[in-house]
Amino acid sequence: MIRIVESKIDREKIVQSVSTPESGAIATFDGTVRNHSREKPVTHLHYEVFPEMALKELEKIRAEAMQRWPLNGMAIVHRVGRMEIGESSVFIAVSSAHRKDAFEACRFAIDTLKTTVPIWKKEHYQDGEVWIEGYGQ
Amino acid sequence: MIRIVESKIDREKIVQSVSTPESGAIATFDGTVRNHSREKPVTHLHYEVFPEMALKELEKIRAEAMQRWPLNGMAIVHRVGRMEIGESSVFIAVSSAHRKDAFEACRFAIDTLKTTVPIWKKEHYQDGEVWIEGYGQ
Amino acid sequence: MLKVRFFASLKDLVGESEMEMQLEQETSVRKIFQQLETRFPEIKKYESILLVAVNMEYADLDSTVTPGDEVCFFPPVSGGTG
Amino acid sequence: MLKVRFFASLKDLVGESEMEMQLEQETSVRKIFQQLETRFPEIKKYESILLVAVNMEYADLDSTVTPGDEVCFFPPVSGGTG
Repeated sequence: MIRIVESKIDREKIVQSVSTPESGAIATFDGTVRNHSREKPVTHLHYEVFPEMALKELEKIRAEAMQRWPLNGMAIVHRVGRMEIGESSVFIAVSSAHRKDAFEACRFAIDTLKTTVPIWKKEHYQDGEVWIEGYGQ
Repeated sequence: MIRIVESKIDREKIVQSVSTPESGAIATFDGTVRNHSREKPVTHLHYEVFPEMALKELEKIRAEAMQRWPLNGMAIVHRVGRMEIGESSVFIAVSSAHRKDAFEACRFAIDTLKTTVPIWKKEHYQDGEVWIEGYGQ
Repeated sequence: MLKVRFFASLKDLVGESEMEMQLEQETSVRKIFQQLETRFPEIKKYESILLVAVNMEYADLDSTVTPGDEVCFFPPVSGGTG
Repeated sequence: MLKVRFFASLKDLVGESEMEMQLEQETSVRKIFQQLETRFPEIKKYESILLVAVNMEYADLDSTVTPGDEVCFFPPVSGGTG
């Protein structure tokens, strides 16, 4: 499952999509909206996406991970639009026979996503808003 | 949340228990029952526990992790009794401001659990059953 | 013709998300960027950090574009959290 | 008196999950184990791998036990999956 969604991320559904009888391990990463950033209180976030290319880049991440590690499944879902504090902006689930592979591939996926997938975050504060632009922030 | 349970593990509830407004990352590990082990088809598993000591050891893992990494929360839930293929035997959720800490602490928790928490797995096959005893298997 | 798209702060700077530019023959992304610079001088500050995609594949200022291509300019990405 | 508990395959081998043993004065876990060996000779094969807990804290064969303690013997743990 590779998706860009505009509504709340359903973690349980994504985990189930990678669960297989051959899997002994499922590692997940959930990126949630923090109430502060660089010492400044954040009220909410807004994510903009270049949708067609973002899906292509997410597919590339999955293809590379499936080739590098013996995985049974990988799902990546990124939400775009407005998000409140505590909500998930991105959720990644990886299943494999053994935990080492699931952990490594999950971390690879989020690290790579943050440098290659065309999605941009705008932080909103009480007194304004700022585009966050940078590598892996 | 540190628990030994006999019924199905509710992943979503455990994730929510570690979610805080200060967290930007939640890493989870889900240990699921595989349909094979050492090339042999497994029909189901049974876990035995030394409950009082298992809870103490789980608490120690959390205390050590909270001290070593800047975490916002860690939950560990282990299920005991009979489990079917695909079901979760253990679920760990870790929240932190930044993903590196959540990933590292989550992996530390499952690696440590497998060597210190007094719980034993018995694999059931079509033609018998075997206690699995060993380090980190 | 060439389709040019902008995202995030670059879209704000240019004031629109896409535009068409005249293009009769093969050229470089850099040449396109320089034409944009004459219309939007502030875009210059992005030169060393911006990301470029030609037909939805990452490219760079030295990449070639031909009529009919789609060129996208955007700042370093910042998806996810954590 | 001393309370002795067994888990997993050690419980199967001994045939019960707990028992009481006479203990009048301080001794070592090893001494307790040796007494068990005379009743359950097969337990010997666990000597090099077994885990020991005294009053729910990990200990070893050289640890001291005193009357009233609880000593647990069990094989290497195997919780979790993956």
